[in-house]
Amino acid sequence: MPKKEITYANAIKEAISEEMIRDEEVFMMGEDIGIYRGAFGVSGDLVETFGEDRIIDTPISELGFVGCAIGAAVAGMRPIVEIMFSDFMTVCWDMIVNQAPKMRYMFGGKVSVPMVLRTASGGGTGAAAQHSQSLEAMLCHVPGLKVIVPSTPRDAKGLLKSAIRDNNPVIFLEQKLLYRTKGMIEEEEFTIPIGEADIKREGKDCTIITYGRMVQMCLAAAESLEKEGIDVEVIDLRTLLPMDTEAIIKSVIKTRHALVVHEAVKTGGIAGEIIARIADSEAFYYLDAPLKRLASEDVPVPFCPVLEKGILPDEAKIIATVKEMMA
Amino acid sequence: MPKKEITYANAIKEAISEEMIRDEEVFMMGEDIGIYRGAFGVSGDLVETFGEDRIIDTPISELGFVGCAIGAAVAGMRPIVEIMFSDFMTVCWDMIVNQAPKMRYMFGGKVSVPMVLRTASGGGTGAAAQHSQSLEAMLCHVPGLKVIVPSTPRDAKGLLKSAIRDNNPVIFLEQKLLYRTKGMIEEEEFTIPIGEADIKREGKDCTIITYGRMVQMCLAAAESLEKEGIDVEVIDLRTLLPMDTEAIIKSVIKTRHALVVHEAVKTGGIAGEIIARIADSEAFYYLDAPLKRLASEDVPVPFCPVLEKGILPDEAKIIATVKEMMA
Amino acid sequence: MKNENNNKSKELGLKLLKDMYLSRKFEEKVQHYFSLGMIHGTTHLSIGEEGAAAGTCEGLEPQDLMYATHRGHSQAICKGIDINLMMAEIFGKVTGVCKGKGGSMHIADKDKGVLGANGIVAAALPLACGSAFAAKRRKQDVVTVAFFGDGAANEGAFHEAMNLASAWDLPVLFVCTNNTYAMSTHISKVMKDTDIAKRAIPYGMPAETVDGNDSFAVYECIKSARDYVVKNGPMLIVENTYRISGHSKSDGNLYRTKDEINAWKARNPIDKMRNDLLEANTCTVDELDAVDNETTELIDKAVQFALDSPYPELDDVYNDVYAL
Amino acid sequence: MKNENNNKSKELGLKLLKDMYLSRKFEEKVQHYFSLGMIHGTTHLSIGEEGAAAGTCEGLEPQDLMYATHRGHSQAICKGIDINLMMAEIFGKVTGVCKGKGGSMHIADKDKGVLGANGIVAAALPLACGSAFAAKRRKQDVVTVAFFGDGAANEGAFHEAMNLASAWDLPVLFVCTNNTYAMSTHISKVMKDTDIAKRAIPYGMPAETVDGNDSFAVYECIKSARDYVVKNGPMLIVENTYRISGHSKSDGNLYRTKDEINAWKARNPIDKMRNDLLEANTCTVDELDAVDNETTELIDKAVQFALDSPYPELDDVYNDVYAL
Ligand SMILES: Cc1ncc(C[n+]2csc(CCOP(=O)(O)OP(=O)(O)O)c2C)c(N)n1
Ligand SMILES: Cc1ncc(C[n+]2csc(CCOP(=O)(O)OP(=O)(O)O)c2C)c(N)n1
Ligand SMILES: [Mg+2]
Ligand SMILES: [Mg+2]
Repeated sequence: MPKKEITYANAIKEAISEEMIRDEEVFMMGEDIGIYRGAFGVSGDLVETFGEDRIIDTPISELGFVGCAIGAAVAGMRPIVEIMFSDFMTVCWDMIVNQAPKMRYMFGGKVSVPMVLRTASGGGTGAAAQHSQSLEAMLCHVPGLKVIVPSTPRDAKGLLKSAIRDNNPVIFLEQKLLYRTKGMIEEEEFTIPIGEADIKREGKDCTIITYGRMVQMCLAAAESLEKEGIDVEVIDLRTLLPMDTEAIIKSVIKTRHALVVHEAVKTGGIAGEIIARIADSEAFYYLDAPLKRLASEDVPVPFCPVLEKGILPDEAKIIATVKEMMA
Repeated sequence: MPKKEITYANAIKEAISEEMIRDEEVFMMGEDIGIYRGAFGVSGDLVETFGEDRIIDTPISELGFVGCAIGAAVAGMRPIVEIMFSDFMTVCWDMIVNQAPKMRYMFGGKVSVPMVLRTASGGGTGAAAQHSQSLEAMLCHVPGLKVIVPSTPRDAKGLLKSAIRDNNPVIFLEQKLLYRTKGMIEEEEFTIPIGEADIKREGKDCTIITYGRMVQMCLAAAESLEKEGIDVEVIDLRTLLPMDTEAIIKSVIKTRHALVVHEAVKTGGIAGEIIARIADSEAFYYLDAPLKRLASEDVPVPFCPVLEKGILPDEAKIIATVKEMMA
Repeated sequence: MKNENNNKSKELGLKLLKDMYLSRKFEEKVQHYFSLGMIHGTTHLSIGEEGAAAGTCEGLEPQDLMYATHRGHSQAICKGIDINLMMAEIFGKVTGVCKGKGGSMHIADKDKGVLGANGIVAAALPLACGSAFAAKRRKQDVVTVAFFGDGAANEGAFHEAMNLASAWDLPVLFVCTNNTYAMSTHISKVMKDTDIAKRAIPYGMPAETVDGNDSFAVYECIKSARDYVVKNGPMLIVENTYRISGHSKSDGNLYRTKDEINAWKARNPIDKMRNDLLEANTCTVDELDAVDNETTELIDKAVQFALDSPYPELDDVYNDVYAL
Repeated sequence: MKNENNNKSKELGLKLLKDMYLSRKFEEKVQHYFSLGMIHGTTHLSIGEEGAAAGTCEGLEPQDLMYATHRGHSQAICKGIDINLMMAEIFGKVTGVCKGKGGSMHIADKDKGVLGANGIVAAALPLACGSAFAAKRRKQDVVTVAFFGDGAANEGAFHEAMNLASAWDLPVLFVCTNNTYAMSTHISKVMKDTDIAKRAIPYGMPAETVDGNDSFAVYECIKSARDYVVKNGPMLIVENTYRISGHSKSDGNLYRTKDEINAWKARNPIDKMRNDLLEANTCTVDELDAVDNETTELIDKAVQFALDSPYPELDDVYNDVYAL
């Protein structure tokens, strides 16, 4: 298969572009996604290719335009809606929690809401407490949603294409700090199914379960740990809801050690969910050490780079935690 | 100590009333809390006692009046704000997630936000998907908030008084189905500290960790299980954030078995957090069985009473789960 | 010509009367079975407001779409939803129009253009922009109605939807059922200026106010508004009426006087229509009573259908969360 | 009399000029150190909009309160925040006015009546109702200003705050810095009627529009608006101006022409004030240049203070989450 190198941002753009060509009902709405090219430049020249009728700049009215996207989805269109920073989902939270994911159920299965909500998530950018959050755990508590957090250009493209074709509301949490990272993807069209974890590194001593921006960090830590004789398996969940529990359990049974790593603050984070699934599974009987999690400190994200760096998980913390577990 | 019987709703009203007498800066805002007496009748005759200046009916503008309450708190007042159903927190989620809990931190500790947000939480009332949720897990993922879920009239009164005196934003999740339940409280003034769990029943074989409406159900299950020779300890967390981890760990070390029960849907629920705390503690080494959780099924709350009852935890399910764990 | 007009208005009048009777009787049954404990949860009745619902829905075309409010029984019925299925829904039966999963607050039937009642005040307004967006894009002759209450006009969702619809010229007809109360809260307590029609001004949107108890007048108003909307973009209609029933199951009516309720009872839209049709010699008493009797029978049948229907099986609880 | 007036307007003119120079030079330094990678995150500069900030803040009384926008540097400076502490904040230093935890988007100092810039567009408007509520309750002679942009006027929070403030007659002065763009989005694209002052009509609220580049005019307008607000309740002021700088760090300016920017540069509020003061013979060039030089020094000192200050210790990360 011929391959090409592409950035995470461009992989997302390619997915949108391909799906817009494939299906006339696909369109995109959001703030400054047209000539401004999106706050993170993701949409690039899409407006030139598809016109202002399909790449639509909205007023600053997240409640209004996300609601509009839901309504259009119910009417059979396939909106992709962009929320500039994932923190701003809070201003249209009702649409995300009470409307999109519940309509089908409340209406006895007579409607579907094929919408994708793309948004830029995470910190590390010095943007402080209201522009740096990782809110995926809240979303995973809402039956009716699907939640995706891709960690590579390939996953981003393949999963976004699946998300656009999915007949349910899908929240697609793009990782701000990954937009400019590069990776290889096939030239041919491909999709990646929603709900399948990906073992990004096989290992036999310890399982690290992670997703999004933390994946690279965990892989780097695994390299270091290998030098110290610890063989780490890294599972990239890719989709958080539905979660690929089977892949997690299988790995933990093999390695007898599990560490969950995420960027979101620890308390109430999705690591709890993952650990609960392990602790109530066959894997429980195989465990050789407590189930661990490594996440951001329980504070609002501070502005000062020194402080912000300090609250985030990093390679050193991952290495130290794994060593502690294996001791 | 002389005692008196009181309902959960009236215990809440008493707490508000006492604190309003005690401190001129305390006032209450919300929809139809005046002459209508609140959608669940909690405010009763408060408006007659304190007048429309301190028991304030608002427009249907949760974003507006919760924001107003936060602003008033920053200015030194002590607002109690009522959101009629906890599901409606979603329409002012930005205020709850990005404003109230972060202002102090972002502003370097120069302001405080002494606000209580009271709201009616939970299902079992046939009110369907948008009026029945238990959203506490989302709130517990927000550093800067405190989250309380009282299960008895006494806890409700004592904790609400502490919440009103607290200098931080406190979310007080009242349990719809408990409003009319009765319990004994002392005649004298008392408060209950935020952050302390309460062992509602001592036992040595299995720990059930729970809170809110599920507490009575767990206690009833414990009675039944006693007859079968299983001695269950029931921990009522009362405060979810901050969480009394110590009480949980101590109990689990003693009983070697832990089950978490809550009404919120399972995936992404706070049970995951509780289990993660156990699984990464000394208690891990004492466990004789997998860590279990019992929660609502992962679906929007259905209207039909048969279906709604079916998705909720109940005594029979608790008993069956504990027996399975002890087998 | 005169005669033809008279025939038309006779036909229309009887249709409006039938809609209103169906709504009224439907809700009286709901109230009854609720008080017997045979209907669960809560219900918001629109008794007294049927003129607004009937006139609005009759002013639309069959292909038009509609988002209803929490007080949406009459809106759904007048839009043509099957009353048997709707009654079964409110009883929580598996034959219900939402399979018993939605209940009174979430009545919906896409095939009838009823895109759902909503438990969240004002949330329907942005949603309505979506179907209007789709219709405009597809160049369809379809208008979407967003019903909302006077209280809902204070929510941010109202503003965002009004602005979006006007900025994009979306074919949305915003219809405010102004009953002057949001639960116990009188409009004058929560709006400095209670003229809701003025709320269209900032958006450069036309608005009209109409007597919601005069279903003829509502019909005329909506009919021409629909014409405008499909060609030009959104419009706001304020239909003044009154909720004779309490807000929901638990309403002590402490916030209003018996006199006020009685005065509005006397002006209720069903009696008004009957009087108007008689006074104009458009219909005879017998013709009107025939509608009365016919609708009683239809509602009785709907109740029987609901009573005879089974509850869903517990297994069904997992269905309809996700689409394939 | 004439002379006294002239003295007054001289004093005022020089004060406004100083405010504007401080703001301009402060931001030029921020831009500079940002480009050197010594300031992190993002910053929203208000270069070109200083007239609105200066005129507004000077029109207030010292005890008045203010919520700023994400583009709030000049608003905070003109309200009297310590520029050393503010500069240190933007550098993320522990001496910063928020101990380095807030940064450019969250500048606040309660003691100076600056209740915070906000990263969430329009969120400040409801918050402003709160301090106004407290002031009214306490019968204090205090007005709260809520700054917001033209783009923010499309958020639900705007509507809810406007309605609440008017229904309750709260002493809030809503001040719209209308620079006709929200990032790249021109006001005409997102509002059917771009006359933002009209957005006050539904709330029975008075509104006024003023040339935001004429800080004298803004001052006069705000001064009398403040009088009105403290006695009667809220008012909306729309200050028309222009953002010469890009939206934030990453703005290619693809959405506007060089000509447009240059035309507004020529009309920038600092040069306008200088010209006005000279033309009216209120001040001499030397007097104006003295302000220029003085403010350069002050800002240089602020930068030095920031550069000399240490970063916070990591331990500090846990402080200030909760109050005791
Ligand atoms: C966001 C939200 N806030 C509050 C409620 C509770 N509630 C339901 S109906 C209602 C009153 C609505 O008033 P109005 O819009 O005038 O409609 P009406 O009930 O008069 O038909 C309220 C406050 C809700 N369902 N959703
Ligand atoms: C709720 C929310 N949506 C979007 C943004 C991203 N954003 C920051 S500033 C801005 C433009 C604001 O425009 P305007 O209100 O006119 O203020 P200006 O930037 O022109 O000063 C946007 C979209 C945000 N911070 N908050
Ligand atoms: Mg009403
Ligand atoms: Mg602007």
